[in-house]
Order: sequence, then structure tokens, then C-alpha cells
Amino acid sequence: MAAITLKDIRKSYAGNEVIHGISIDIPDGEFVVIVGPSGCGKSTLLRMVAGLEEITSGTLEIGGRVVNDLEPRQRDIAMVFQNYALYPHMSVRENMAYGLKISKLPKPEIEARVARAADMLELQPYLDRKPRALSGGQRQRVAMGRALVRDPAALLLDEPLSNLDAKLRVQMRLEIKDMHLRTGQTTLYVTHDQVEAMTLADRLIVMNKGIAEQIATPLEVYERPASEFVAGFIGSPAMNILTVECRDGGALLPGGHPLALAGLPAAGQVRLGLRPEDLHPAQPGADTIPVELRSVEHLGADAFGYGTIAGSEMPLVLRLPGSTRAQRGERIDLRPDPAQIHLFDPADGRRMTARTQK
Amino acid sequence: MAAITLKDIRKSYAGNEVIHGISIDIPDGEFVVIVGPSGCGKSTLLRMVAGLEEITSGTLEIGGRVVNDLEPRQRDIAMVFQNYALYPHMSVRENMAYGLKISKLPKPEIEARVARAADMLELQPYLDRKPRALSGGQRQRVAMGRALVRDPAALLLDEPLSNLDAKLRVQMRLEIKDMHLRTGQTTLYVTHDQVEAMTLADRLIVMNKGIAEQIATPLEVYERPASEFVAGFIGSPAMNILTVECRDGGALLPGGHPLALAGLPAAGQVRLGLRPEDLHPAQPGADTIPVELRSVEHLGADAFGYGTIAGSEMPLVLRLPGSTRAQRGERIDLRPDPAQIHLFDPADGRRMTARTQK
Amino acid sequence: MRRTVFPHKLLPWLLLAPQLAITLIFFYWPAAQAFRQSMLREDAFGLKTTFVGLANFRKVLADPAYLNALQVTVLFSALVAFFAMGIALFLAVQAEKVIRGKGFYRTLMIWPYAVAPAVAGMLWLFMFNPSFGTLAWPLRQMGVNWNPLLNSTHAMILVVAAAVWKQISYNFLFFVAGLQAIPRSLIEAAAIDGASRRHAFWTIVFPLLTPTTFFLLVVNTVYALFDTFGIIHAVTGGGPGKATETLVYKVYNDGFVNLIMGDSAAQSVILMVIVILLTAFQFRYIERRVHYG
Amino acid sequence: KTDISWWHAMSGANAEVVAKIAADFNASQSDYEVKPVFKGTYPETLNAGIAAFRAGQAPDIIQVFDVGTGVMMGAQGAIKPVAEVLKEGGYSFDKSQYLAGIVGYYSTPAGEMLSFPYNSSSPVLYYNKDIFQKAGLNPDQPPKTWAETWAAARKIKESGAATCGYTSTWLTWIHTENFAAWNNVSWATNENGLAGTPELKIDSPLFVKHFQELADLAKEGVFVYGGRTSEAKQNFTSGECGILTESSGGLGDIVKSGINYGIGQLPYDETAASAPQNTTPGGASLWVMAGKSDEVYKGVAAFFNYLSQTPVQQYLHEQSGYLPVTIAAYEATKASGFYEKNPAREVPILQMSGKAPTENSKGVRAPNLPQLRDIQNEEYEKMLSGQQDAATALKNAATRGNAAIKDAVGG
Amino acid sequence: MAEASPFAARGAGRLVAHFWMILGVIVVAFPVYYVFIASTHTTQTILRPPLPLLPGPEAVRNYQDAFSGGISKIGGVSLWRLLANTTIVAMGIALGKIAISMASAYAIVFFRFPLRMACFWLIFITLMLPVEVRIQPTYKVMVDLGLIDTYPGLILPLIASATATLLFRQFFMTIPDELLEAARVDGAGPWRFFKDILWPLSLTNVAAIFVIQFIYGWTQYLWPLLVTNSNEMNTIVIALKKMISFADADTPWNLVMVTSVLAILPPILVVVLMQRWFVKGLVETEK
Ligand SMILES: Nc1ncnc2c1ncn2[C@@H]1O[C@H](COP(=O)(O)OP(=O)(O)OP(=O)(O)O)[C@@H](O)[C@H]1O
Ligand SMILES: Nc1ncnc2c1ncn2[C@@H]1O[C@H](COP(=O)(O)OP(=O)(O)OP(=O)(O)O)[C@@H](O)[C@H]1O
Ligand SMILES: O=P(O)(O)OC[C@H](O)CO
Ligand SMILES: [Mg+2]
Ligand SMILES: [Mg+2]
Repeated sequence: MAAITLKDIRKSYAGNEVIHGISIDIPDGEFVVIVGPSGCGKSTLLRMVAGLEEITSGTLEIGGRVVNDLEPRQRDIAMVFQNYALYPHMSVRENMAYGLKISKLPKPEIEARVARAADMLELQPYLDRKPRALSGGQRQRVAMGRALVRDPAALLLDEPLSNLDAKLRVQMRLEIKDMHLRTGQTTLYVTHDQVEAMTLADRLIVMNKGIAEQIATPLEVYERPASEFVAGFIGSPAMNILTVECRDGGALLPGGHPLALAGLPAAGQVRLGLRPEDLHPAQPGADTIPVELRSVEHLGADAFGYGTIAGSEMPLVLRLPGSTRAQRGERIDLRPDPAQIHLFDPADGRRMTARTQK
Repeated sequence: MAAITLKDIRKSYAGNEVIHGISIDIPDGEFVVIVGPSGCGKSTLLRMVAGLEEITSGTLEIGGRVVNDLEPRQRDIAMVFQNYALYPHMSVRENMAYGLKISKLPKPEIEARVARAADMLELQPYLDRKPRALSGGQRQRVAMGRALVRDPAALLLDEPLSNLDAKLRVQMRLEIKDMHLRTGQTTLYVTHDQVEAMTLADRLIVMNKGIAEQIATPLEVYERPASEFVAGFIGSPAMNILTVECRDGGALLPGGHPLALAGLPAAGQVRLGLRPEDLHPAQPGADTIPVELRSVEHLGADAFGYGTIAGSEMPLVLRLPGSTRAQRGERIDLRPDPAQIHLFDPADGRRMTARTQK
Repeated sequence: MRRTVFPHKLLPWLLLAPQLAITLIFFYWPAAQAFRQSMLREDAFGLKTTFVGLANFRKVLADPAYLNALQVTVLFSALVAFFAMGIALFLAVQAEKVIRGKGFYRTLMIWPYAVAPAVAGMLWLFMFNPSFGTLAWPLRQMGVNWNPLLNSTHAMILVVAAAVWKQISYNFLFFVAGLQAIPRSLIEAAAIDGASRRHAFWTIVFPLLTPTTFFLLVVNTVYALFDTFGIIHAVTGGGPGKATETLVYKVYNDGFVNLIMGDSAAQSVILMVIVILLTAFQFRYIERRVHYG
Repeated sequence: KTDISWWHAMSGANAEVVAKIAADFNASQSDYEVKPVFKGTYPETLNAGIAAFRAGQAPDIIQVFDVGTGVMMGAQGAIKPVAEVLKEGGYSFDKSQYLAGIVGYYSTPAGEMLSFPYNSSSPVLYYNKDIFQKAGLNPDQPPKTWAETWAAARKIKESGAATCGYTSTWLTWIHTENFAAWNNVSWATNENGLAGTPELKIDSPLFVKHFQELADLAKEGVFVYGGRTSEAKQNFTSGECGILTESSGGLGDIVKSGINYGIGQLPYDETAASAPQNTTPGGASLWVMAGKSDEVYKGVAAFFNYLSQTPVQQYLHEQSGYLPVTIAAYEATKASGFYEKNPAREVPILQMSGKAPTENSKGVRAPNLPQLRDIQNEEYEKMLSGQQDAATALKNAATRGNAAIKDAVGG
Repeated sequence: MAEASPFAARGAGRLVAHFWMILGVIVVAFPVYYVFIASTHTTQTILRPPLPLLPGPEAVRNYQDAFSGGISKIGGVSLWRLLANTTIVAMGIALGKIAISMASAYAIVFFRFPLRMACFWLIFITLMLPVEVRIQPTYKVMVDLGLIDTYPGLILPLIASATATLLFRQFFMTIPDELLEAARVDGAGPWRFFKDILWPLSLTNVAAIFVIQFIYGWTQYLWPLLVTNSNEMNTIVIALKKMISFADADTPWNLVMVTSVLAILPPILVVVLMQRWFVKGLVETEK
């Protein structure tokens, strides 16, 4: 088990920098989730920690040692690859046992561990198949299993659940959390899934174009996103962000609609962030936003409404109860919760005010 | 454009049947989503429609023609593969243009279409890269692009969005929906994502172990799941399903707790399904279920509570507002909505009562 | 086994036609002739021909020299195939390890292949003649009583070395191509799994290389059995005694030099049978261990 | 114009000679055109000829090496005797105008000449005068007998003048076939096979004695084995060995190497009653294939006639080191003073035609001479590496050889 | 962009690899170097071994001699004609082999048809018999087909080998199914799939086969010797062999060596030119 420290880590491909200096201290046992848009460098960062990608500059320490120049196997890590990377010539069982065999574990111990992992991943029926004869999700589970059976100081996972079905994903997510609690392994986890990010992470790294926009606990990221980018990225549906002109005690919305809202600066332009779930249907008033519904998506428990601020083309997403009967073309008035507004600097997108604590 | 008809389609691998007879009529222009656990045969089914997998028995019609023995290219379809299957030696541009070049479209038209797709998929900066130099999500977008640029009678997609980040996924999902509305292409779409399944589908096929458990609209599947399997599979977190002993006007819950609930049979055992969002915190009473909270997951807008029915080990999942302050170890009483209960036959898991319409 | 194939029925025949035609004309027809000839006893010019049934076979199989040639062949082929592939694989892996100079090394490694066997024989004579060979001289200085003309072991070493030398280039090229086809992520996965480079090589790279290795095994077996005859011819002429006389050299020598047509034909038929069996064995039992991705 | 194809195995400078002779012949008349084609080594050329004959595409003239003579003679119907060709072509063929030793070798027992001796050679002794000097031997007096040769070789080695006293090319041709002829002992029954199926006699005492001496010398390191054919020449030209027995055709290399060499007759065994007798030719001859048109045969006859002409023979002899085949050519060369300048060139002729050949010295013939030589080489090599003594080696060689002969004649 | 191979070593490992490569190259390329060295010495030096290990003073003269007459004609045929013949034969063999063996491997791997395995075996057995032991009947076939002294005669029998077919079969079997599937869905038939997908992915192997077969064709000796009766059809190796005579005093060894160097150069040039395909082929891709 080991702490991981990144100091100004950078990566260039042929002179083209894709990671622009990331620093973070990950104490022993922490579960850190990396999220960010596709191509922002998540996998690259993970691969540098794993030792698969040379670090262009900066220092990487694992367990207090600088490991920049160490081979992956000298770093005592396990990793789950985004594209599985299963050994095609080995059966599922052999794939999982491979790392254990290398570390010369006794046979029965290996078997026990493989059996346990296979159980957890519902892979028993496939243990003797070759990866080629497995479905996509089955392959991904084998890739998971290969990391799970080992007991490394640090565990690196690159979108390990992305090909699993919802039910299995929930189950696996809980398993991973559970396992982490049991083993206390330092874990770096890349995902696209908000639920995974929010529920698994001790801390989140939100990356954008090779930069860490925010490093904080999930709730903090959700409740106090450090930038417009983070605000837009975390939360589904995404936060609505409008450019508004502040006036005393309120703001002028796009479409010229005035809104009474506390907590805004006295004057000037700001970017106002409002999460869909913080917009509550209400009687029309000075403190409500009139919205024309364009479409409603029913998800079962919830529904999402997509609309525009009346009299403008400014889109707004709302979250409605699953039982809503709201229809396309209807008009709804929404009252933003003044305690739940986010303000960003229109110039650089950084957060302006502290969000009021709940 | 074409209707697709499956008549008792079956598939065996070396005598081992993995698809056990699936029939469905997909009218021209319908968007059908296939969901089901990993390994249930979704990809196999799709591949049979595509003509990549021989159909062991049954007939497949596309546009009124029996196409069992036709080549994929004679079926006028496009497909997005689960593992991308990009041509490694071609640039992104060439990958996307390939199908068009084969169908001998004029050069400018090809360029225009590729540019349009690249725009939509935010792939312009990568058009001249080889797949190898792309991130996982970028690759998947290329795979999407390859299908989008073409204008086939039917579009087949195998988990096309599974490697995209949340934001892009939402965007892509809306794009796909939009595109479908514009082009009216008959579409078969395999996914693990509940949101995709619920929002995109005109109709859902819920598969389990090679069988179509239910074929219906998303809302119907959600509100009237045809079997315990469907009930458990659709909805996240999954529906809670308890075995209860019915008595007049109520039931005996696991742990011996009596619950007053309308709509149950007079006697006998049934499986009672209660969705997390249909359990509402309430004052303790004869019609509430006492639950001990074991853990709470905060997702931002919502939180999930994991607990057990007091006095038993029966797990129960609840959906709580994101702002909840409920804590591990607390006791909550929940009132099930009698209009929203689901009953399944303990013998075969089929739905027993019609769910009351909202 | 491929999951998907094209459904055409006639096209594959068209694709196969040229190869089949050439094979039938230039292989099966001559082979049939050889088979016919193996039942005959005739003079070189085919003027006097008697049908003798299996007598030629009986004679050949009863000849202790034939058994000797068989033993020599097994030893020789095994050594050649093993060293030619082993050294080439080793060097191919080394070549992948370096970052600069790869192309340079690759170019030089192929040179021997560019030397016509006719010239190669001359070179080996020049280099390893015990008295004046450029390379025999240092051997002698080192106290090795180098004498392939009379010492069977030395002779065997010499022909094996020459045969291996000619074949390394070939194997090297294909191993390099094979190594490049191995997905990067698998090597990475092995590194993560804690495998040392050596271990990863034997457990991941080598198994994934088996299509190439298997191809080369077949090719090298055939090479060692047949194509090395020119080298043996030039370097030792089968000697000293019969120490380096392989089956093919014997077929050649009996048929080509000694003009004993029937014997030679019988030997080539036996040889064909041996090699067909050997290849069948390779495809049946060894190819099972080959992993086609 | 009638084309006449001539397949040959001449490489290097000899190939140039072939080209020149053909060109000159073509220029000398306008009816025929001789087209020489290089077909590889001797065995390769013979095989090409055989394959072509079987396919009905035989060349008109083919050059066949000495050991292939037996095969060609056995192939009645495939060849047309040269004597016949010449006669039909209107040329008088007078055997007496040719060197007897050579013509005898290429004739039937009845005396009909079957092939045209194009290039003939004979083994001689070369020695390194500088080494002789250093070893305290007389550099102007080459050893005459084997005993003298062994003594000189030992002295060279012992004195440290060279690391190797003696070496030899072609143990089969020089130490077996020519040894028999030169010492007038039988190589095989039936006039060494010229008169019928031979039975090898090479295990007779004189051979055994001779080879045991060789084996002993090899053990002492005085004799160095160089290989089955002419490889040993290099041991001599490199200065490693003081004495070499080798074909007269090897002279050029030795001249080129720049060493200070001398030439002597092939040594003989002084215990042999009528030694030295005469040596037998090596090299190759030209065979005419059967089944060609009269026109072709006429052309071939004209060509052979041209070849026999003195200036052509002289040119061939002086250029290539092979022997002239007509007495007239020999005389003309002698008259030109060539031998005074190159005394060594006369040695092989004198050796070969010094005495009328006996039944032991007309040459050797067997249907499978190459195979017999293989067998001998194998046994000799075993002997030289100390695995068996000379008696065993020769016994084995004879026994195996005789079995092979029996096989070859279809026993 | 060629990125570092996944096998690339770090630090000392890389040096060790260089060491082995240099050693390997020395051992493997030495004889060729030897020919080059010999081509820069006089015949006398060449014949008085051991040969020096460094180039001699005669380089300029030998090469001048060679071009100003020595070897401009061998056996009455100009050097250019010989080189042209050899090039035609080598190219014919290399290209022919690649063409027919790719076609047959393609049929065997990407189609299912009756007797598929039988055809497979029928072809593979041809691995087993080299020209030397079937020369007579083959020659007869050549005569019957009127192929003596023609380029097809020189080329055809030598493209009947199964090695290339075997290689392509092996390689094709490693092509992932998904690529074929994607191409089929994209509308590619067998020809398009071959041309657009399989061929580019096979380039490394094609390049390897081409080099190997080109050299194989270039260095052929026995077969060209047999099927050519006219000197005009000779290849460089036959001509070279004609120059070499161990038993002959007048062999101009220095010129032989120069000719050998010239005979070796074109194949080496081919290797160097094909080099980039080796790099290009698969390095950028992950199948
Ligand atoms: N070539 C094959 N040989 C044998 N069994 C196979 C083969 N391909 C797939 N299967 C099996 O068929 C079943 C269905 O596979 P399929 O790929 O259709 O699943 P899926 O529903 O797409 O799963 P996932 O969501 O994990 O992609 C699986 O159990 C799989 O193991
Ligand atoms: N070998 C390479 N050469 C050049 N650029 C590369 C290479 N590999 C990755 N990149 C680029 O580096 C950036 C980061 O890639 P990375 O794979 O880390 O993204 P990611 O965050 O994991 O994305 P995803 O979520 O889509 O997997 C991308 O823009 C990608 O195009
Ligand atoms: O070296 P040569 O050419 O004189 O030939 C020697 C004899 O022919 C060997 O049989
Ligand atoms: Mg990634
Ligand atoms: Mg699937």
C-alpha cells in the first residue's frame, strides 16, 4: 500500500503537450476518481502512473519512491485496461491467474483467489473459455478479475465498468467500493459515469484538456464546482448556465426577462449556473423563470424537460418527477433556489462566489 | 428505409443455443432498443440482422425481402461495433469515407458528409490521425461517424456510446434521436444504459438468456414489467422485490413485519415489487415499512439509501432527495404507493396483476 | 476458425486456380513421374527400362547408408531449424529493443540472403578451409584442431553453421514482422501483471508469435531438409565419410551424379512420404498450440 | 545455315577458349553455326543433357567429364560414335594421328573412337623450390618415386621449412586410377573395365602398401588432406605444403600464385616391376547425340575436323594447359619452342605417351565410376582420420564398389 | 508517426541489445564483407590466404577494369542484359508468388467451400520437393509447353511454392473478425475488402515476402541453367558461376569478386528500399 504523489506531471506526444502539469498528493488508501471529457488525457495520466507511458517531465512518487524510471512491475500496481487487453491465448482462468503465478503464489491460493473473483464477477461458467468466445461485457469482467485477484499497493482502473449492463454495473460498483474498504488500496479510477464518480470517489479529479480543473470531494465538486467547465461536466443533466446582466436584487435573463434573485453582484455580467433539480415549478412571479417546454424525456423515476426561456432561444433543462404529465409546448414557471446558485466569471469561467452551504 | 421482421430467430454455436427464438415486427422507421444483461445475446441478435452471423433457424425480413442468405452489403444497413472495429491503417477521414467511397458517391458529397459527421462528433481536429493515436472515446466517435455518414435503410448500433463521457453522451444521445427523427431510419440499438434505453426507444426489447422477456414501449416496460427479471433489470437503482405472505388487506414482510397494502391477493405467497422512488418517507404506521439505513450514496441531485427491513436481512434500496441528511444507522419508515406496486408469480416470475394506471 | 467468411462458392476456386494449376503441372505431374520411375530400373537416358516393382524401395531401405543418411538428416535438420530460428528470434527481439539504428541492423541482417548459394559455397570454402581459411586460422591459433575435411563433428558443425547462416536472415525478417503484429496493450498488460521482460516474452509474446513461429518451423524444416543440399554440396560434399550426407544429398548424388535413377526416385518418394507425414504432424499437433489472435 | 548446339561445362578462361574456338569456326565457313552453351559443372551439364535427351531436345554436342564416359558408352542409341560422324562427314579418321593414350581411353574395346577428346589432362608433381632449399633438398631435382617423395616430405616437415610436406588433389584419380596405370598394376579386371564389367582390384598389396604409407604420413602431419577434388591445390599455392600432386590443368593457378615452383613426373613405386608405365587422361570429351539430321552431323564432323587442326589444337593446348590430342599439334608445339620456355607443359604428354599402354594403363571404365569414386573417398577419409587402416579401407572400397557395379549393370 | 516499439528497452538494456545486434550483424554480414574486401585486392592476394580484413589498394583499379571491359560482357552477353534478365526473373518470381499465393491464401482463409481443406493440403505438400529432385520430368513439361528459353519458363515453375501461401494464411488468420465485419457492412465485397483492408494490413508481410522471393529469384542457379539454351537468356548468377573456376588458372578472382559485389547489390538495394514498408506496415496500428 502506498501513497501516490504527482508533481507537475507533463506529457507530450511528438512535441504536442497533452498533459499540462498535474500535481496531486494521494494519501495511502484514498480512492481517487478521474473524470473529464473524452480525449482530455485521463488514460494518458493513468498510464504514466502505471509506467506504460514515459513521463515527459515532473516527478511521480509511489510509496515515497520516485518511480519515473521504474518498470511497471517494479511499481507494485494492478491495472484494468479500457480495451480489456486480455491475453487471447489464455483461458479466462489463466488470464486471471497470470499475475499471481508470476508472483509465485502457491497453487491453492491462486485457485482460491481466482474462484473468489470469478464468483464475484459471475464468470464461473466461462473460466475455461478463451476471450474470443466471450461477449464484450464478459471480457470486461475478466479484465476486472485480473486486477482484483492481485493485491497491489495501488490499483488503476480505466473505465472498468463501461461495457457492463446497469444491474451488473451497480453490483460491481458496490463490490469495488466494498473491496476498497476491505483492502484499503490506493486506487485511481477513470470513468465517464457520473454515478460511479460520485459514489466511489474519496476525491475527484476533474480534467479538461490536460489540466486538472478541480480536485476535491465529489460533493464539493457538485456543490461548489470550481469552474464553469466543472459545473457543466458534473451533474446529469448538466447545469444550466446563462449569461445574465446583474441589477440590484436581481438579473436580466436572456430574452429580456427580469428575475428577482438574491446573492448576485450589484452590477455587471456574470454567468449564472442553475442545476435542473434546483429549479422548482412554482406560481409565476418576479422570482420565477418562464420556460416553454420543447420536449420531455421519461426515464421512469424521473423525466427531463428540455425547454427555452420564454421569448428567447436560451435552452434550459429541468428535472421533473417521473410521474409528470407535462407536455411539449406547455409553459412552466420555475423558481430557482437562491441558496443553490452558482456564479462564474464570464472572462475565465472561474467560480465567483462561494455557494451557500446547505 | 425498411421494416424489419424477425420470425422465431435462433442461433446456436456448435450446438449450443444462445438465442432461443425471437420474433418481432419492426415497422419502417421505428427505433428499437435492445437491453439485457451481459452475455444475453444482444450483439448476436444484432449481428444476425446485419448478416454477419448466420441465422441458425427462423426468417429475417428487411423491407419485405427474406434476407437470411444475403450479404451484409446487400441488406443496406450500417452498423456501429461494440469494439469500434476501425480500420487501423486508415485515417479517421478515410475510415468514415470508406463506405461512401464503395457506394461510389461523388467526392464532394463524400467530403461534405464526412465534414458534417465530424462536426457533429467533434472529430475535426483528428480527421487525419490514425485510430491508434486516438483516445478510447474518440475511437468510438469515429465508429459512430462511420455509420452516420451513410444513409442506410436500417441502422444497427451496438453500445455506441458506452465509452463516451456523460456530457458527450447526452449530446450524442440527443443527436441520435434527432437524426432518427430527421431520417426516419429503422434503428436497432443495443445498450446497457437505462437513460439511453428509456429515452431513445420507441420500443424496448428486454432480453434475458437468449429470450425476449418483454417487447414494449419504455414506459410500459417501466410501469408494467412483464416479469420479475424485467422489473429488476429496468430501473436504477433496481426495483426491490420481496417475497411476502398475503393476508387479508395486507402482507407479512420478511422479518415478520405486517404491512397494510391494497391490491394484494387474498392469500398465498407473491413476489412484491416496489421501486425505490415509490417508497415515500412517512410517519410510522400499519402501512409503512420500517427500514434501517446501512449506507447512503450521494449522487448530487439524488441520493440512494441502502438499508434492510428492520428485524430482517432483507435489503431495500430507497431513493432520497440529493439534499437528504439521512445517515447510516438511522431508521426510516416508508410508505409504499399502493398504486405503484408490482406482483409476480413466485413460481415463474411472470407478472400477476395489472399495475393500476396512473 | 474464422467467425465470419464470405459466402461465395465459385470465387474461391477462381482464386485458387492459378496456384493449383501451377502446382499440378510443376509438382504433381513430376511427382507422379518420380513415383513411376521409382518402380523402374533404367539407365540414365531411359533407353533400357525394366519394371521392378518395389525392388528399388527394398534395396534402398536395406542399405545401411540410407539409415545413416536418415540419422544425419534428423540431427542436421533439428540443429539447423533450432539454431536458425533461435538466433533469428533472439536478434529480432534485440532489434526491437533498440530505438535508433533499427533499420540499419535490419538491412545488414538480410545481406547473407542476397548472396547466391553458388557464391556462398565459394565463400565458406575460402573462410573455413582448415589450412588457409580466413576464419579457420584463428580457430587453429586458439588451439582448436580444426579439420572439417576429416573430422565428422567439425564437418557437421561447419555445414550446420553455413546452413544456419543462410537462413537467419529469412527468419529474422519474419520474426520482426511477427513481433510488430503483437498488440501493444498485451505487452503492457503483462508488464502490469508484474512479468519481467523475460517472463512476459515467454508467456505472452512467444505464444502470440506462434503463427509466425509455426510458419517458420514448417519452412525451416523444409529448408533444412531440402534447400541446404547446395551448401552441403559445396562445403563438405557429404563427407568426411558419410558424416554429412543427408537424405536429399543422397537423392541428388545418386540421381544426379551417380545416375542411379531408380534408387534416386525411390528415395525421393520415401522422402516425400516422410515429409508429408512430418508436415501433417506439424499441422495436426503443433498448430493446435498456435494462437491466431 | 545449320545451327549446332554445344553444351559445355567450361568456366573461367576455358569458357573464353570455347567461345573463341566456336567463333573462329563459324567465321571459317558459312554452312554451320556452332553455338556453345554453358550448362554448369560437369555433373550439371551431363544431367541437363540427359533431361534434354529424355524430353527429345538433346543438344548436338555435349561435353562429358572422364568419369561420365562409362555412362555415355553404355548409352548406345543415345549417342553417335565420333568415328562414324567423321567418316560420314567425309573426313578420313586416322587414329594414328592422335595421341594413343588419349584416344585409347575414349574408344571401344574394338578400337572405335566414341567421343572427341576435347580437354585431357594428366597428373604431375609440383614442388616448391624455396621450401626445398630451406629444407636442404635439391631444388632442381624433384622426387621420382613415392619413397623419395615421402622422404622429401618428411624432411620438409622436420626441418620446419613448411608445416606440411606433401598434399594431393584427387586421391581417386591420382592415387588409385593413375597409380594403377603408372605402376602397371590392375585397377580392376577386364582391362580395368574397358573390355567388360570390371571387378575392382584396388585392395591388392601394392595399393595397401601405398595407402598405408599415406595414412602414416597423415598421422605424422606430413601429409595434409585437402579434399576430394582439387581443393588441395590451395594448400600448395599458399605455401603451406612443399609438394603437391595434381592435374596438369592446375598449372595455371600455381603460376599465378607466384610461388617458385618446379614440376616433376608423377612419382611411381620403385617396387613395381614395370613402373613407370604411362598415365591415363582426365578431363572431358565431346559426345555427339543420336537422332539428329544428316546436316547436323555434317556440321559436327566439320567442326571436329576443325578442332583437330594443328593450329587450333596448339591454341587450345597453350591457352588452357590441356593436352593436344593430335601428334601433329604436339610436334608443332614442340617445334615452336614452347616446351623450352615451359618445360612443365611437356611432362604430362611424355607421361601419357611414353610407353604403349598395357591392359592396366589404357584407362579405367565402369558404368558407375562417380559412385565408385564416392565410395573410395569415403573409405579414404575414414582411413586418414585414423578410424581404419589402409587394408580395411581398400578392402571396404573394393567390396562396396563391386556390389555397386553389380547393381549398376543390373545384377 | 512511428512510435517506440512496446519492446523498446530502457537504459542499459538498450546498450546490451545494441551489443548483440552488432555482434549478430558482424557474424551474419561478414561473408558479404569478405566479398567486398576481396574485390579490392589483386587476384594474387585473394589466392594467398588468409585474406586481409581491410580493403586493399586495388579497389579503384578493379572496379575500373571491371567496367572498362573486364566484365562488361560475360560469355558474349553484356552485363546489362544479364542484369535485366535477372531482374525480370526475380521480379516475376516475387510478384507472381505474391499474387498467386495471396489469392489462394485468401480463398482458404476467407471462404468456406467444399474441398477447402483438400486444396489446402494439395498446395502445402508442394513445400516438400525442391527443383533438384524433380528436374527431369519438370524439364519435359517445360519442353512440351514450349517454355524453354523463355521468361515464363524461367519464372513459372519457381512460383509454385507453398511457403508464401502458408505465410499469408497464417497472417490472414490473425486479422480480427471485426474488421472483416465492419468492411462487409460498409459494403465491401471480397475484392474491396482485399484491396482496401487486407492488402494494406499485409504490407509488412508482403514486403518481407517480396524481399525474400526477389532474392530467391535473383540467386537461382540450377533452374535457369537448365531451361535456357541461349546465352542471351542467362542470369547474372549463371554468368558469375561461369567466371568461377577453381581448377582454372586464369580465373580473374578480383573481377569475379567485383561481379559478385555487383550481383549482390541489387538485392540489397531491394532490401533497403523495402525497408520503409516494414516500418510502415503494422507499427501504427493496433489490430
Ligand atoms: N464465437 C462464440 N462461440 C461460442 N459462444 C459465443 C461466441 N460468441 C458469443 N458467444 C456466447 O453467446 C452469448 C451471447 O453473446 P453476445 O455477444 O451476443 O452477448 P451480449 O448480449 O452482446 O453481451 P455484452 O453486453 O456483454 O456485449 C454469450 O454467452 C457468449 O459467451
Ligand atoms: N500515441 C498518441 N499519439 C498522439 N496523440 C495521442 C496518442 N495517444 C493519445 N493521444 C492524444 O492524447 C489525448 C489524451 O488521450 P487519452 O487517451 O489520455 O484520453 P482519455 O481522456 O482517456 O479519453 P477517453 O475518455 O476518450 O478514453 C487525446 O487527444 C489523444 O488524441
Ligand atoms: O582437374 P582436371 O580438369 O584435369 O580433371 C581431373 C580429372 O578429370 C578427375 O577425374
Ligand atoms: Mg481513455
Ligand atoms: Mg455485446
